[in-house]
Amino acid sequence: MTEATRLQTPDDLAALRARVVERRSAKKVCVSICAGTGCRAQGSMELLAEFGRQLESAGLDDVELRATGCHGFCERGPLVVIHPRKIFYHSVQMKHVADIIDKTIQHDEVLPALLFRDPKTKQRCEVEGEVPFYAKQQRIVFRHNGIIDPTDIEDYVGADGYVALAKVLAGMTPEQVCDEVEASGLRGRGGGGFPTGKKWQICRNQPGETKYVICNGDEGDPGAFMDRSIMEGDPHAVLEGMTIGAYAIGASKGYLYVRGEYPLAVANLNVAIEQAKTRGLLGDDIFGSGFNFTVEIVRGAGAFVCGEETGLIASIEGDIGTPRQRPPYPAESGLWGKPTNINNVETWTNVPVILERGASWFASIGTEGSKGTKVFSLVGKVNNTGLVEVPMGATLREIVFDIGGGIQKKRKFKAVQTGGPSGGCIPESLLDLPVDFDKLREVGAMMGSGGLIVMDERTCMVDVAKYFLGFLVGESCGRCAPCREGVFQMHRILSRIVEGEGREGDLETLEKLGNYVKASSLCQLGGTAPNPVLSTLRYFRHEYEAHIKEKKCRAGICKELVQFRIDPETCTGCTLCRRDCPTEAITGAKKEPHRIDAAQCIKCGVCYDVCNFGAVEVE
Amino acid sequence: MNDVSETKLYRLEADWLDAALGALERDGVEVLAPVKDEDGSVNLAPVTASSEVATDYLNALIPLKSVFMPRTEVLIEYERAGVGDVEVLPGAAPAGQRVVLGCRPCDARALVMLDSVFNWDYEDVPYRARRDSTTVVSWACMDPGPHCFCTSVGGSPHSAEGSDAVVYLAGSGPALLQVVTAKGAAFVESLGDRAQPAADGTALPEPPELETKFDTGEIKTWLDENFESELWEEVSLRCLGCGACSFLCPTCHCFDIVDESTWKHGERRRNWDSCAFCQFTQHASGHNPRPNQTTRCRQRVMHKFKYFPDRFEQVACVGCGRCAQNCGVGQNLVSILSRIQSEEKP
Amino acid sequence: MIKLHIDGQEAEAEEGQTILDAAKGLGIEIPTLCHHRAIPPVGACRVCVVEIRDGGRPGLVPACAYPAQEGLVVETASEAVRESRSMTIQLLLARCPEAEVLRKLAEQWDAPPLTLDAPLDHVEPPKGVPEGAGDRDKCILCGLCVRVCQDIIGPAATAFAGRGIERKVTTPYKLLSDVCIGCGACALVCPTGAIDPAEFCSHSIEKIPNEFNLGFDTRTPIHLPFPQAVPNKPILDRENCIHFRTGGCGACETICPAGAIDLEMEDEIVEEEVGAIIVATGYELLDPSVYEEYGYGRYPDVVTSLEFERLVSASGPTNGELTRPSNGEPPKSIVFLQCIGSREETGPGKPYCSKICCMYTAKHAILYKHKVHDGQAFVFFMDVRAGGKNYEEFVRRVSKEKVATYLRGRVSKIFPHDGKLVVQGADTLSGGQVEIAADMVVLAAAVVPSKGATELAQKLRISYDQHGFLSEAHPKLRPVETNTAGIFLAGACHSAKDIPDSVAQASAAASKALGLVVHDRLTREPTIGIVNELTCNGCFECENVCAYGAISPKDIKDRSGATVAVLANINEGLCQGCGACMVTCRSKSIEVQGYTDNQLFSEINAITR
Amino acid sequence: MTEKKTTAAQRDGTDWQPRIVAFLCNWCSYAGADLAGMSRNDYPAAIKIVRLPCSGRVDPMFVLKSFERGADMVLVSGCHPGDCHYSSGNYHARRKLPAFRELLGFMGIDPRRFKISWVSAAEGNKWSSLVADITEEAYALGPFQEFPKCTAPEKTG
Amino acid sequence: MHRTGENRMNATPVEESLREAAAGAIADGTVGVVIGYGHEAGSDVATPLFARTPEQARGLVFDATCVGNLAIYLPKPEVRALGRTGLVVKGCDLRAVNVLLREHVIEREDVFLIGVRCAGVCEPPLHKCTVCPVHDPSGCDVTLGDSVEQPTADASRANALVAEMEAKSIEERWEFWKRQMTKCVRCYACRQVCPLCYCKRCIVEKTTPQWVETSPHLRGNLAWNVVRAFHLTGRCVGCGECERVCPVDIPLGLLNQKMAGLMEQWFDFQSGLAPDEQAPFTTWDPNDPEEGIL
Repeated sequence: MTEATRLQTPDDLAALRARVVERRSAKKVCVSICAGTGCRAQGSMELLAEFGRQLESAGLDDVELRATGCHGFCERGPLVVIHPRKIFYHSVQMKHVADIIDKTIQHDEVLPALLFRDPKTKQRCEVEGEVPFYAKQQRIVFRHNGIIDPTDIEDYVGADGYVALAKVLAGMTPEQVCDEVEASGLRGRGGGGFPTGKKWQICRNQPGETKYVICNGDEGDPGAFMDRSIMEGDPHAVLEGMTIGAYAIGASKGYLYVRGEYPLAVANLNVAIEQAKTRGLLGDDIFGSGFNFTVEIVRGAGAFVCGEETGLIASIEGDIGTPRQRPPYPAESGLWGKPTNINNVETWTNVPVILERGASWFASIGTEGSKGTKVFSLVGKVNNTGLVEVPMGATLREIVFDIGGGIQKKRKFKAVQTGGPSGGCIPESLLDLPVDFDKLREVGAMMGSGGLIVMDERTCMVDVAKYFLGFLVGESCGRCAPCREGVFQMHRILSRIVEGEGREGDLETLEKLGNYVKASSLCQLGGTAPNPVLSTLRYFRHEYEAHIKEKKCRAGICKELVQFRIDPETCTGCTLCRRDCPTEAITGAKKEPHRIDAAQCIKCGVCYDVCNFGAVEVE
Repeated sequence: MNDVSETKLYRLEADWLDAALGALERDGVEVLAPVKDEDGSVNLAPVTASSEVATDYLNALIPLKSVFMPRTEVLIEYERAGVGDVEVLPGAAPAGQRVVLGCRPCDARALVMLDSVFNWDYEDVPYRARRDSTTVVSWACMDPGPHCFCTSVGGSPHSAEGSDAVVYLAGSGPALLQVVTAKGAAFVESLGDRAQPAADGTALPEPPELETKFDTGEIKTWLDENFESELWEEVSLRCLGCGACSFLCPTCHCFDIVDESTWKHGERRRNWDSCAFCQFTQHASGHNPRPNQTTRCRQRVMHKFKYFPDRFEQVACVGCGRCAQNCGVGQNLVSILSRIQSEEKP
Repeated sequence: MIKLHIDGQEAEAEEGQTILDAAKGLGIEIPTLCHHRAIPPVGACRVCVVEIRDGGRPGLVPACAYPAQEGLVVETASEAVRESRSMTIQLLLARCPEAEVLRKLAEQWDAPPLTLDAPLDHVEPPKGVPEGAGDRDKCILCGLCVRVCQDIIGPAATAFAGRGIERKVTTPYKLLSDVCIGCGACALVCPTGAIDPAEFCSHSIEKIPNEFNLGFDTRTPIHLPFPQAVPNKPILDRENCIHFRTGGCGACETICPAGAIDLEMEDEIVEEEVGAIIVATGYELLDPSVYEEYGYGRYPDVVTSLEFERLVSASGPTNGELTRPSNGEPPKSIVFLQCIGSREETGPGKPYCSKICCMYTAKHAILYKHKVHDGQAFVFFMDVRAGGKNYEEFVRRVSKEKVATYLRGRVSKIFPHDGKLVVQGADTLSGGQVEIAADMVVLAAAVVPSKGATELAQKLRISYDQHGFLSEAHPKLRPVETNTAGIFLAGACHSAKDIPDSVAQASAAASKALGLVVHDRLTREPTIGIVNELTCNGCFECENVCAYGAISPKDIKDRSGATVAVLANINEGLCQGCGACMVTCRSKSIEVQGYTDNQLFSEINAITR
Repeated sequence: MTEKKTTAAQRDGTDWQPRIVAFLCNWCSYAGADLAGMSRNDYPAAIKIVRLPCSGRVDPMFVLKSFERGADMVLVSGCHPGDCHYSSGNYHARRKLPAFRELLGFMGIDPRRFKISWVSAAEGNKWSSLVADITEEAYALGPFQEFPKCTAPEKTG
Repeated sequence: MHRTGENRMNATPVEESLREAAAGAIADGTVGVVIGYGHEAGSDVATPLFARTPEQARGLVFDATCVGNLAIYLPKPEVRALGRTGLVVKGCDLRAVNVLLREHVIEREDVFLIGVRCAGVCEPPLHKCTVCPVHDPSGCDVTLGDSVEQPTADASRANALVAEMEAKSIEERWEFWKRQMTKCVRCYACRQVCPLCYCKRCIVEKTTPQWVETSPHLRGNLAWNVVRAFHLTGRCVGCGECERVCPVDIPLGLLNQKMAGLMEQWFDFQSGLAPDEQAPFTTWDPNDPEEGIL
C-alpha cells in the first residue's frame, strides 16, 4: 500500500490508479475470499486466517490474500476465487485449504470437487461466469462486489473508483450532473421509483444555503439484503455516489442511515469514510474544486418504518421514527427543516457508474420506463438463493428458473411475492412478465427494494397474506388510525379465516378495508400495507373462498382446516414420517402403510414434508 | 462732673467698707459692688454687706457701662384698650441714688467717652439720669492682667478720669481714697469717721508698670490713609462676627431699639447691639453697606481709633483687654493695632 | 393570499394555513379529532380527510395538516371522503366504543353499526395507578395529550410507547410521573375524555378553587371572574397559569381567534391623572369560625349567608340546586342564625348592627322554600330591624306565612349527631330551650370592611374608624366626601349598607365627582408652601421630610447664568401644605400659605391674651 | 361643663381657670373635636384650639410662645400613627415634640404642662374625655407662673 | 506681638508631616488656603491660622492647645473666596464637617481634609475628648499622626453631666437655668462659633413674627437658648465651642449633651459619624417611641 496521500487533483487519482493497477499485475496469484456476511457465517474468516498461515509456512510470500464483499451466491458459501485464472470454489472448508495451496496455487491444478456443478447439465463450472446463477446476471451495481477488498480504497481506485467524482468535480456543473442522472432514466431503487435526477433537481432548486443528502441504508424488508451487501462490499461506491449527489444538490453534509443490525456495513463504511477523508475525497475542497462534503453514519434502531423517509429523518433527528404528513416533502423541508434528498443505497451506487460511463450507456439497459439493472434478493422455495442483479425487463421466469434454478423438490411453482412485505403476489400465469417498476405496479405488486420470494404449491396464500400483514401490524408506527387500526383489523379477519372462522362478507370487508387503508394512511407503509391481501385476493380469491366456505386449506398450511392422511397405496412404510412426527401421531409397522391419528396430530406437516413418496396427502 | 479742681486724699480705716455700706443703706442708697457669683465670675451687683464684696479680681466681667446703659431697658410701655385705642405709658422709673463701689479705673475712664456720646447732639435722658444719680468709686488697679494695655491708650491703672473717687486698696490694711468730684466728696462724707484726710504729703502709690504697645497717634495717622487696605481682610479672616468684644467693651455703646408686645401690652426696649453683627447695618431693602466681616472689623477699629478721636479727640478704648481675653478665636485688637503700627513703620 | 376551491366554492387562505382553515373560512365544517388549534397538526386520526381533485396529487389528504395551496380543488364530502371518514370512525369506535364523541360522529357521518372487532382488550395504565382511575378505554391515540404536554406545556410527562396497535399513551417506564405538573392540559385537549393526569402524576394535583363560588367548585387559570362581570371577559390568573409557572404552554395565545391574549404583556403601573376618586371597596363577612360553638369550618353544612347565596344561585356551583355540602342531599331542615358577630360589645364581634342581615335572612328563607318545598326553616334572631320601605312587611310575610319559624334568642351550640346538625338555642319568647336537628345552618355573619381597605385609606390619606370603615368628611353635611378633596365614598366601605343605600350613595358620589371634573380648571386650596430664597440655606432637610416629593433643588443663577446657589423649590402642584418642611426649616425660609408663622403667631397671641 | 368649672373654682377659692392652648391637626383631631361637639359630648372650655393642617406643622416655637404668653398647658394632637392625612406628618411630630418636651423638662419647665395625643376623626369620645382629664390636671398643677414672670430684671433702673 | 509658632524649632513629627502636607497642597494648587492651628502670644489656646503660602504653612502646629473646631470657617464666603479650602481636622471636627456635607452646605470636593489623629486636647483632657468616639478621623484626604487607641464608648460617662442635672428636682433645675440664662448678653458668640449655625438668617433675626425676643432679658434669653439647643438636636457634634466661647460662661454644652444623648437613646443616632447619615428629625420610623403620648 502506498502512503496515504491526499489526492489534490484528478491527475493524482489517475496516478494512483496507475500505480495500483501496475502493482496488481494480471499474472499474479491472488486468493480472494468472500468476507460477506453470508460467507462469514459459514466460516470464511477462519478460512482466510488459515490461508494466511499455510501460505506463510509454505513460503508463498508473493501470493496475495484478499477479503472481498459478497458475491451474492450465499447459498454456497464460503466462496473462494483463485486469480489469475479466477477459479471459482464454493463451499470451501478448512480441510480444503492445504489442497488448494498445494494443487491449485502451487501447481495450477483445479480441484473439481470444489467447483460448481450445474444440476441441469451436470457440468462443472471452473469460473464464476460459467455458473448459471451468474450467467444471466448483469452486474452493474455489484460491479465490484466480490472483486475488491472493501477495506482498501486502493482496490476501489484500481477498479476505476472515484473516476466519476473526479470527472464531475473537474468539469461538470451541478445542473449538468442532475441532467445527466435524469437522462440516464435512473429511478429510485428504494421502492417508489421516483426519477432520481428529477428528485435532485427539486431539492437543488429549493432556497436555502444548508441542504442535506441522506443515504437510506435501513434495509427493513424481510429477506432483502442487497443494500447490506453493497455497503459491506463496495462502500466507496456509496460514498462516491453520495458525494456526486451532494455536489449536484448543493449539500455539504450527508448522513448514512444504516440499519442497526448491519455492524459489518457500519465498520466497512467507517473505514471507507476515514480513507476517503485521508485521501481528500471527503472533507474540504475535494479535488481542489472548492466543494466540501462530509458524511456521518447514523445507526438505525430497528424499525421498519424508519425506511420511510420522514420517519428516517425523525429518527436522525433523535425523535421516535414516526412518519409525518407530507407535504412538505423532505426536498422542501427535511432534516432539521432543511431541503433534504434521500436515496437508497442501491440508487447511490448506480450514480458513479452512470457518470463514469454516461447516461446513454445506462439508458441503453432496461426497459422503456425503467433503466439499468435491479438487484433482487431471491429467496423462498428456489434452488439457488442469493442476490441477483438483472437488467430491468428480465422476466420472472428467467429469474426464478434460470438464475434461481427452479423450485425445490420439484414442487410446483405457485407465486412469487415481490416488493417486500407490502408487495404483492404474482401468480404463475404472469411468470413471463418483464420485471420493471410499472409492470409490477400494474399487476398489483411492486418493485419495493427488490425482495423476491418464490412460493410453491405448499404455500397457502391466505396464510402468506396473514403473515405479511402480521409483520406490518407489528411494524406500523401507530400514528395514523387507518394503518394502525385498519391493518390490525384486516389481520384479525385473516386470522379468523385461517382458523376456519371465516364469514360471509369477510372478503368484501377485507377489500373495503384494504382500499381504505391504502387511500387514507399517512405514509406509504399504510399506503401499501394492504397489498399482500389485495393482490392475493386478486389472484387467489378461490383459496380464500375455500378457506371460508369449504373450510379447506389446499396447501395444508392452515392447521384448523387441514387433515393429513397417508395414502396406504403409496406409503412404503419407510417409517421416516413416523420417526419425525413430534407427537407420535403416526403409527404403523415397517414396510406397512402408516396411518395418522387425527386426535394426536398437530398438523405441523412434517410428515408431508419428509415423505419422499408423496404418500402424505392433505385433505 | 469734673468740677473738683483740687483732689483730696483720705485715709480709710480698715472697716471703712462696712461703714460705707451701713451708711448708704440707711440713706436708701443702693450700692453696686463686685460680687463673685457661683460660677466664679465677678460682676457688679447690689450688696449690703462687705463680705459680699470681692476684692481679689482683675475686672468685672460685664463692664461698668451696664450700670448706665443697661443691656436692655424699657424706653416706653403701651397698653391697647381696644382697636385703635392705645395708651402710652412712661418708661422705666428714674433710678434712685446709687453708688458703684469698686469698678476699675479703666471702666470709669470709659464713662468719659460715653458721656461725650450720650450728651452730644442729643442728651440721652435715661443715661443722664442714671449718671447723675450714681456715684462712681473706683478701685485703683494694683495688679494689671496680661491683656491690659490702658497705658497705650492714654490711661493708667490709677487713672481717676471718670471716677468720682478712687480708692487705693493695700491688702487688708488701710486704704487711701482720692476724691475727684463733688459726688466723690459726698461719698466721703458718708463714711464719717472712717475716712480721715490723709496727711499732707501722703503720696499716692506708684501705678504698676505696663508695656506701651502702640502709639494711638501713629495708628490714627495710618487709619486716616488706609480705609482700603489688604490688611483688613487678613486680620478679619478668623473673626466669627459675634458680639462678645463689643458687649464686653466698656466704651462700646451701640444699641438697638425693639418693640416687644403681646395682644394688649407692649414695651419699647433699648438693647445692646454690636457692629460685628452681620445685620447691624443691613437695610430694609436687603442692601448691607458692610457686607462682610472685613468691613465690620475695620469699622470697629476705625470707630475706636479714628472716627471717635476725630469727633471727640480721644480714642474710644480704655485698654481693659476684655476683647482679647474673651475672643474665642484669638482675634486680638492689640495685635491688629501692633500690625498697623508696623505697617506704618516698615 | 392563496386561492383554492373547496366544494366548488372559492376559498382564501393565508400562507401557512391549512385546508381546514380555509374551509372554516367558508363555514364548511370538517370533523377533527387529533386537531387542536393550539397544537401543530400531525394528521393522525384521518377523520378530517378531504379529497384533492385537482391542483395537487389526487387523493385523500388530512385537511388539518395539508397546506392550502394555490389552485387546489378540494372536496370535503365526496364519496371517497365519506367512505374513508366513515371507516375511520368505525375503526376508532371499534377501539373505543364508549367514546361519546365518536358515537356522535358515527351518527353524523353515517358510520354503520360496528362490524369490526375491538382491538386489544385493555391499554395498561401506568404502574401504581389505582384500578379504575381514568377511562383509558376511550383513548383513540390521537396524541393530543402527548403533544400538548411535550410541545406546549413542556414537561413531556407522557409519551407514546409501543408501535402499531400496541401504541399507547403512557409515562416513561410506566412509572408515576414526577415531571407532571398536574396542569390538566392533557385532559383539556383530549377529545374523548380518556386521560386524567391524576392517574399518572406522582404527586397530588391541586385544583384552583373558584373564589367567586367561595371554593365550592374549581376553575381554570383563565376564567370569568364571575357571571355578568363587567367587562364580561375572561381573566388570566398568573399565579396558576402554566405559562407563568413554567414558561411553557401559551396555548391560549395561539388559539385566541381575536389575538386578544398577549402573554408577553407585563403588569404595568398605569398612571392616570384623575380629578376625582370614588372609593368603593365594599365589605366582607366576619369569619365566623372565631365562634367555635357554631362549628363553622368544622362542619361542612354550617355555611355563611354569602355561601348560601352561592349555593342557591342559578349560576352557582350547583347550578341553583340547593344541596348539603356534606353529602349533596337537599337539606330538609335549615336554621338561619342572625347577628353572628354583630351587635356584640365585647368578644370577637363588632358592636354595630350589620343592618342587612334581617332582610337577606328573610329572603333566604323564601329562596329555601322555593328550592325545598317540604323543607322547614328556622330563624334565630335578636331583634328584627326591618327599617325601610316595605321591609317590615316583607319580614312579616315570611314569618306570618310560616315560610320560616322565627325564634327570638341565641344559639348556644351546634353539634353533629346522626348525620344532622343539632342546633341548641333559647327561645326567649316561650322561655324554653329549643333543639333543632337541622341539615344545614346558615350564619348571618357581621359585615366588616374589605381587607386592605385601611391600607388603601392610608395611601389615599383618608381617615377610617376603629373598625376600618372609611370615614366621611362630615356625618351630616358631607356624607359621601372624605377629608381629602376629590375623594368620595360609595357603598359598604363606609358602613354596612344594603343595595338601595349603596346605590344612592354611589349616585351621590358620582354626582360629586362629576361636579369636579366637568370644570376645565380645578380650584384647589391655596395652602401650599413657598420658599424664601433670600434666606434658604439649601440644606434640603425639607426635601427629606416632604412626603410628596414636592421639594427639589433649584439653581439660583446670577445674570451671567452662573449658578450661585442651589436652593429648595416647592412644586406647587405637588405640595399639599402639610407644613412639615416649615417646621424642619431652621431659618424659617418656608411659609405655608394660610398657615404662616405670622398667622399662627397671631392666633397664639389672641388665644392667650 | 359649667358644673365642673364651678367646682374647680370653688376648690381654688378663686375664679382662676387654666388656659390650655391646643394645636390640632385638621384631619383627625380637629375633626374628632368636631365630632365630640356634634355628638353633644361635654368637655371643659379651658381649652383653646388652634387648627393646623397637621401635627407635623406644630413648630416647638408654638409651644414655647404659648407658655411665654401665659398658657398653663399646651396640647398637641394629631392623627394616630399611620393615619396621617399627609402620610408622615405625625411621625415627624412624634420625633420632634417629645424631644422638645424633654428639653423643656431638662431646663426645669414642667413637662406635664405639655401634652401630646393622637385623636382620630372618629374619636369624639376620646377627645372629650382627654380634654376633661388634662383640664383636671391643669387645675391640679395650678397657674404656670415661671414664664410670664421671667421678664427683664432691668425693667427699672 | 508676633506669631511664635512660625519658627518653632522643636516641631513634633506630626507637625512636621502636617506642615509638609499643607505646604504641598498649597504649592501644587490643591488648595487655596489651609486652615489650621497656630500659636499666638496672649492666647492660651491655639488660634486659627490661615496659611495661603507654603511658608505660612510652616507656622502650623498641632498639640494639646488645638481645642477649636475650625470647620466653622468652611461655609464662610470670605474663606471660600480664597479657593479650595484645606482644613486641619481632629476626629471631633470631622463630625462637624460630615454634618455640613450631609446638609449640603459644602460639597466634599470643595474641601481638602487633613485629618490628624488625636487622643484628646488640653490637660486634663476636656470632657468632650474623654467621650469622643472619633479619635481617628476617617474619610479625610490625608490623615496624619500615630494611631491612637479608641476607648470604648461609655454612655454613663458621656452622660454624666446630664445625669447630674437630671438628678435635681425640677424646681432646682429651673432655678439653675434661670440664673444661667439671666447672664446671657445675647452676644451670639455661641451661634457664631458653632459650625452648624450657618443660617443666612438666624431665627432670632426673623421679625415677622419675632419668635425669639432679642432683648437680653430672661424670657428672651430662655427662648434663644431653647431654640438654639433644639435646632442643634440631632445635629450637634459636641465640639463644645459654644460653651468655650461664651463670655458669661453659660454651660451651653450641657443642653446639647442632653439632646444628643436623647437622640442616641431614642433613635440610636450620633451625629456626624458619616456624611450620608439621615438626621433624626428628617426621617421617621413607624416604631418610634410612643411614650408620653396620650
